[in-house]
Amino acid sequence: MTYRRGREVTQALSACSLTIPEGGWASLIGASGCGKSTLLRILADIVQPSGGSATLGGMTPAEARATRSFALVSQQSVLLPWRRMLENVELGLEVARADRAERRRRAEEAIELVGLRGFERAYPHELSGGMRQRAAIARALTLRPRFLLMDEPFGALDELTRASLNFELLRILEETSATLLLVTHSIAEAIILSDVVAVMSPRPGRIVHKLEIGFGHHRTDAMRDDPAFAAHEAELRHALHGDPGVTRPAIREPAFA
Amino acid sequence: MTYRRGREVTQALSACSLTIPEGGWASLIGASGCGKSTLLRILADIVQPSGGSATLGGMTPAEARATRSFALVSQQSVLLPWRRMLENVELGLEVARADRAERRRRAEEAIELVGLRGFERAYPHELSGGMRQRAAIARALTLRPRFLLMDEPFGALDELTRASLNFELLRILEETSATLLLVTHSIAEAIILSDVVAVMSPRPGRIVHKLEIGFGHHRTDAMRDDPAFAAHEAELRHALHGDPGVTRPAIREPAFA
Amino acid sequence: MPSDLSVPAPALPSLRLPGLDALALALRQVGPAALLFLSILLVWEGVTRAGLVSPLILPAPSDVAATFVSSAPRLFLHLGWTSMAALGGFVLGNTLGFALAVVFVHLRLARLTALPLAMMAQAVPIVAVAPALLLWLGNGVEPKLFIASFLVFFPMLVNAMRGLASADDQVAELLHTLSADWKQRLLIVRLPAALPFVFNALRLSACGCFVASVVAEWVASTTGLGYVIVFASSQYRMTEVWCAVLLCTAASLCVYGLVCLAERLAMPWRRERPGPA
Amino acid sequence: MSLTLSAGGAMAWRGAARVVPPALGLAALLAAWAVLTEAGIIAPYLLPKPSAVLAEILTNNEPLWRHGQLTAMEALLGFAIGNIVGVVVAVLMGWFPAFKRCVLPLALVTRGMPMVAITPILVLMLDRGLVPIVTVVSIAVYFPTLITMVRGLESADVEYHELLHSLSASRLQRLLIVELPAALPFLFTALKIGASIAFIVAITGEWVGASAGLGYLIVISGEYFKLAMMWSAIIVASGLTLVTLGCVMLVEKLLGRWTARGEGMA
Amino acid sequence: QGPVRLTVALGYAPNVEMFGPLYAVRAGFFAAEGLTVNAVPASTGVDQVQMVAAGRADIGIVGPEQIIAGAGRGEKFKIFAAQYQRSPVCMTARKDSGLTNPSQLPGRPIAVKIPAQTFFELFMRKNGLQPSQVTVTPIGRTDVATIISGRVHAMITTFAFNEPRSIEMAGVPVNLMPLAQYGMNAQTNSYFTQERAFADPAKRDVLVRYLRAEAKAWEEYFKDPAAAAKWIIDQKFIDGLDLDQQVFLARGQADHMRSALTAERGLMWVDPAIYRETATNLQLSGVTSTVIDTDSMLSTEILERAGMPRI
Ligand SMILES: Nc1ncnc2c1ncn2[C@@H]1O[C@H](COP(=O)(O)OP(=O)(O)OP(=O)(O)O)[C@@H](O)[C@H]1O
Ligand SMILES: Nc1ncnc2c1ncn2[C@@H]1O[C@H](COP(=O)(O)OP(=O)(O)OP(=O)(O)O)[C@@H](O)[C@H]1O
Ligand SMILES: Cc1ncc(C[n+]2csc(CCO)c2C)c(N)n1
Ligand SMILES: [Mg+2]
Ligand SMILES: [Mg+2]
Repeated sequence: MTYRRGREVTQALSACSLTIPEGGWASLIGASGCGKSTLLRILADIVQPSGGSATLGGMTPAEARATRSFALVSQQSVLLPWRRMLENVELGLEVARADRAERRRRAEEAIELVGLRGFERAYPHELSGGMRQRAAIARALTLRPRFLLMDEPFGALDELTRASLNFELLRILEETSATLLLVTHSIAEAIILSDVVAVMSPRPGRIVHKLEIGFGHHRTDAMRDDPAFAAHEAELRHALHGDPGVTRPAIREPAFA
Repeated sequence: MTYRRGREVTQALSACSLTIPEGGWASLIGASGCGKSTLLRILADIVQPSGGSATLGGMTPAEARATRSFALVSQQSVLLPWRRMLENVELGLEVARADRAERRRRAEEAIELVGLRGFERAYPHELSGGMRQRAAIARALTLRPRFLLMDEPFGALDELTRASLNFELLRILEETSATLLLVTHSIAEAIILSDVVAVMSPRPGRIVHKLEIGFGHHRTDAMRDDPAFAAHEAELRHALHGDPGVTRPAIREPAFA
Repeated sequence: MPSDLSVPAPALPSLRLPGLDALALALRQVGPAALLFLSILLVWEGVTRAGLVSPLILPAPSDVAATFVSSAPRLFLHLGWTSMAALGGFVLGNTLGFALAVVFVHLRLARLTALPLAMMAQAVPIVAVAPALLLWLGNGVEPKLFIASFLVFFPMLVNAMRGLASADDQVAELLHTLSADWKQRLLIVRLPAALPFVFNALRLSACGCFVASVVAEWVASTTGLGYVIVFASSQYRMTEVWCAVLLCTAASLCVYGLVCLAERLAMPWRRERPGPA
Repeated sequence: MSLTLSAGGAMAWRGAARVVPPALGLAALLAAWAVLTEAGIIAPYLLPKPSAVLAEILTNNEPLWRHGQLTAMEALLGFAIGNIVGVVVAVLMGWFPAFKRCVLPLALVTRGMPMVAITPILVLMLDRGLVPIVTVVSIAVYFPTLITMVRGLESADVEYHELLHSLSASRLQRLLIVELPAALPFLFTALKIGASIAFIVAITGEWVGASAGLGYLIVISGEYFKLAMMWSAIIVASGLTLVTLGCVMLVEKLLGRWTARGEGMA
Repeated sequence: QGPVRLTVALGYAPNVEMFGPLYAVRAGFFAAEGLTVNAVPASTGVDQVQMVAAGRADIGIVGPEQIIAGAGRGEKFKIFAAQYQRSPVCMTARKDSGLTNPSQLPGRPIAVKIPAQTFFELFMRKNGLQPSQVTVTPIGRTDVATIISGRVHAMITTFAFNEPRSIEMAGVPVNLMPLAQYGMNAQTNSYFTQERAFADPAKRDVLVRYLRAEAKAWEEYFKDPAAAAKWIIDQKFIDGLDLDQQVFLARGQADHMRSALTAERGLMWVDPAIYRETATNLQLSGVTSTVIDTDSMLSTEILERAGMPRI
């Protein structure tokens, strides 16, 4: 997968291979700029890979998009500035032509879930960073998609809100048996929310390690205390970067000469 | 501090009082939407408080801004889309009318520091989320300000990059004896980067707890293993929300009826 | 020195009379302009009274006012004709310009084929072909409507095309992943994003449509302010000419004001910038 | 959900088929003109045949050239002056609200006044020739630029303003760094509108108050019922407008490439 | 003291109608009188009366209707010469409409140029008709297509040597109804200045020199009007002139410039009776509120001192 601007070419991804079984939960971790978002954008049919193939439940990304099989929470929570928060959350269902009452009901449910009650009538610029991110999550949740693609959805949230949303997400995934692909910077979060964690190397991004998390689908906060959790954490940290005590990011290939 | 839109009024902050000694490092933690960014924006002279006073080194925010005493890294890394990354990083010095060569030298230094070498000529939309955030940090660092106001500067970074930048920041703070006010969602980061951590309650934001971190200014990664670290973490977690196992954020005041 | 921050709870907002506030605001808003216009009027009156300008060229404003008072009904009748063509052209031209912009933004082939033609049409000096138009469309309001629409059309086309394509990439991607069809994208993203541009065009044509209508009447007509201008000036009845000119100006300003009002209502989400440095 | 990606891969290159549709459109227009006039559906006293106009352009192009040059000079000068004034006044309006409150109504009034009524006064004040026509064109051009630029200069996201504000940027810096780049798309819309009216206004101006230029040529040919000459002048005027418009769009495209933001839209 | 600069607002575009001033410039007749004359073309652009009133022109050449209308608005002018002895303005009718006389007008569609509206209404009244008895189509200043297309039967006003010929060249034969024959005569292309200027004897001397030079040019003209037309074409004063049309105009115009009065007193002589008729008509049509006293506006002093040729 390459990006080009004029004669300059950035190779963002090279050989990547990852298969998530239907209903499975996978996380993607990797250094900043290694191509995680690009990978999600390929699955969401936003960019076309210059080589290779991506499928969601046997469909190409384009088909999956056409059948509204996935929902994407992108890295910068995109809200339409001219719509109030509630209208922004309703957007997905509105586009899918859901019934008005149903749409409102599901949006209010999702808003309640992410803790934004009381801000329905606020415009995006009147929300704090974390509130905007939660609104974007709520919008994806209203859709009850088969595949949930989330790009650092909890990045701007405080630990508590984050933990609470983690568990809400797990509950929803179980309820709807959706498949999850999550990009996160928190190794702990990756372990808590996944069956499998894939580790990407810096550019050109490659999946260099995959770790099965054997916790089953009924997770509790207690699993943090499981010795396996710490072992997973150590393994992933190691996979991310041989030496855990590194002080510099290792992304140094000049691409824009 | 209140925001108003038409007849609707949101009280974002109520009695807050925090004093950071010159050269001191303070962190602000609190639930999403509690008013941390608002507080930083008051100090940066972007919004006027409807009551109360803010001073930076004895100056009002307006004076501090006029004398270019502070640099702000805002929550959404604001880069001008029509400028290349290098030009964006140079922006602060350009506005301060620094000499062209000096400007370039300091920008390149800061870019090196945040690990963005090789992307100088990329436009913001060609950077990943974390890279954009690092560019914004680099822009603030070129200014070598007396006061550094940072609003979740490392939110979009992976653990390694984050840790590396944490220590770079500490080094710079020591070198320039700058005063730091950092908003963060990571309790650990707050402890690592602060002399004092202030905890804000949900809206209307109040500073409900202050914790002195007695680690001095020469910090190493080893301090994570200090038993005091764990104690601090627990205390802050407790201050943030009485019960650490809470599953819902507690932000429920209807403000937009 | 400590960097100190304290923000106590805000005081209650003080009581104010909204009516008085509005009055003060209005005064502040229109005060300078009113003063400017008043001084222009005074200078104008002085210059003409002193005989520095021939009354065949510029009449005194007081004489203009007198003529206005004495022939107001007739003038307003002509204003009615002009307004009909102007406002009709305003609606028609803007609708057409906007509709074409929508088509051009969606259909590449249409854009490549028809846009150059639209530009060529726009390039034709309309006053030069006005006589032919009058012959084709008759002497009623139609040719004036046509000319007003014609001059209003292009600014809307250009603005709307730019506006419809102005939505941010990220928003476009969001709608793409939601698998929105073109109609939804149009309604949900493109239209709101285009609003500032659309209102820009409307502001331009608010003034433009009256001028266009007058030009059309000026070529050949027996009704409308354009006719008054040609006919009265052929007999050097300059006070009447100026009545017509000022009436046309006032009507444009009214429409402009309405457009601004509509704009404010249509875009409540726009926010203020921080104060000047 | 599965994903397998490999490196590399080529990109498709869009064909140069951009030229064909507009050429076809133009050809269709010309053909319609030819058919309608040759078949006598449109009488020659309304619209001469394309062959007659072509013959006129080929054999008698000296006056077209001479008057065209004058009109082009007037229109382009007025275009330049009007745009410069429009941009400068828009900037000043952004800087000084009191100035805006004074000048905006004045601008609206000048635009709301029918030019055909004002041109004679300008001619009497400034004497016949280049100056009054350039003035009229400037007045007509500056208004769209002013209104559009006022909006364009306000169009930058608040975030950018907050950034520059916190950097304690001067007004000029804010203008150069944020407002002008953000206003560029607006400026080009204004330039296109200006380009589309500059020649029309110049011609209308010449019509009312000049003794040379394409507008004058059109009137005088009309007076003697020389339709081939009149339509040649009309076509030359349209061509000049199109060339100006094309230049504006070209510059826009080039700038768009450098700033990597232009959508390449008209 | 160099040559005196003088601006003349011509009565029309620089064609053979304006042969006098144009030839006098190029032949050096003005220079010989110590004048540098700037001849400003008319037809497009600001009206001559406004130019003279604004001081943009020293001498204006225009229809007396306009001068009198200007006088009715409070300006003071002096008329010191007149090119045409008889108005060349007429109503032009399609031959196939059968219109030869105003009495046939009721019920007909007529094209009227907006500034000529009052002329038209007066023309109707003078012939015992009401303006409402015809259907009026307003047309543009140069529009002959409306009558050629057959949408109207006649148009007003037209200039005897211009529009009728254009219409016939387009294949539509016409009849002319000269206004002079229907009670609306005028000494078209009257020469006038501001009264204030005329009061100055020095300025009057300049006018004498001016007219003397122009008279010389007109003498040339009357030797061979067709040659004059050809000279105008060759000099390329403006574009779009046609030799046949100019010859046609030159011949017809020669006739309109001559009368018993010019034979007796000299070329360009003013006839107070015709001006009185014009002023009365203007009052009747409502252009002026009173009958303007034209006798006091006229002066033959310049004509007398210039020694106009008797033709
Ligand atoms: N539109 C683009 N044009 C050119 N290069 C791009 C573009 N978008 C992304 N890139 C490059 O592709 C690489 C991967 O970007 P991507 O956004 O996928 O990273 P990421 O893993 O999501 O990083 P982060 O954790 O910082 O969000 C980066 O080096 C980036 O510079
Ligand atoms: N412009 C505004 N108008 C009205 N209300 C606002 C505005 N900006 C912020 N608020 C409100 O003020 C409160 C505090 O916002 P602020 O951005 O300071 O929160 P925060 O602590 O930074 O949250 P986060 O961690 O999510 O970034 C929020 O409830 C928000 O809705
Ligand atoms: C060829 C020719 N056409 C028109 C005029 C001007 N003109 C003279 S009389 C008249 C009617 C109303 O006064 C007009 C328009 C001219 N001088 N020569
Ligand atoms: Mg990313
Ligand atoms: Mg915040």
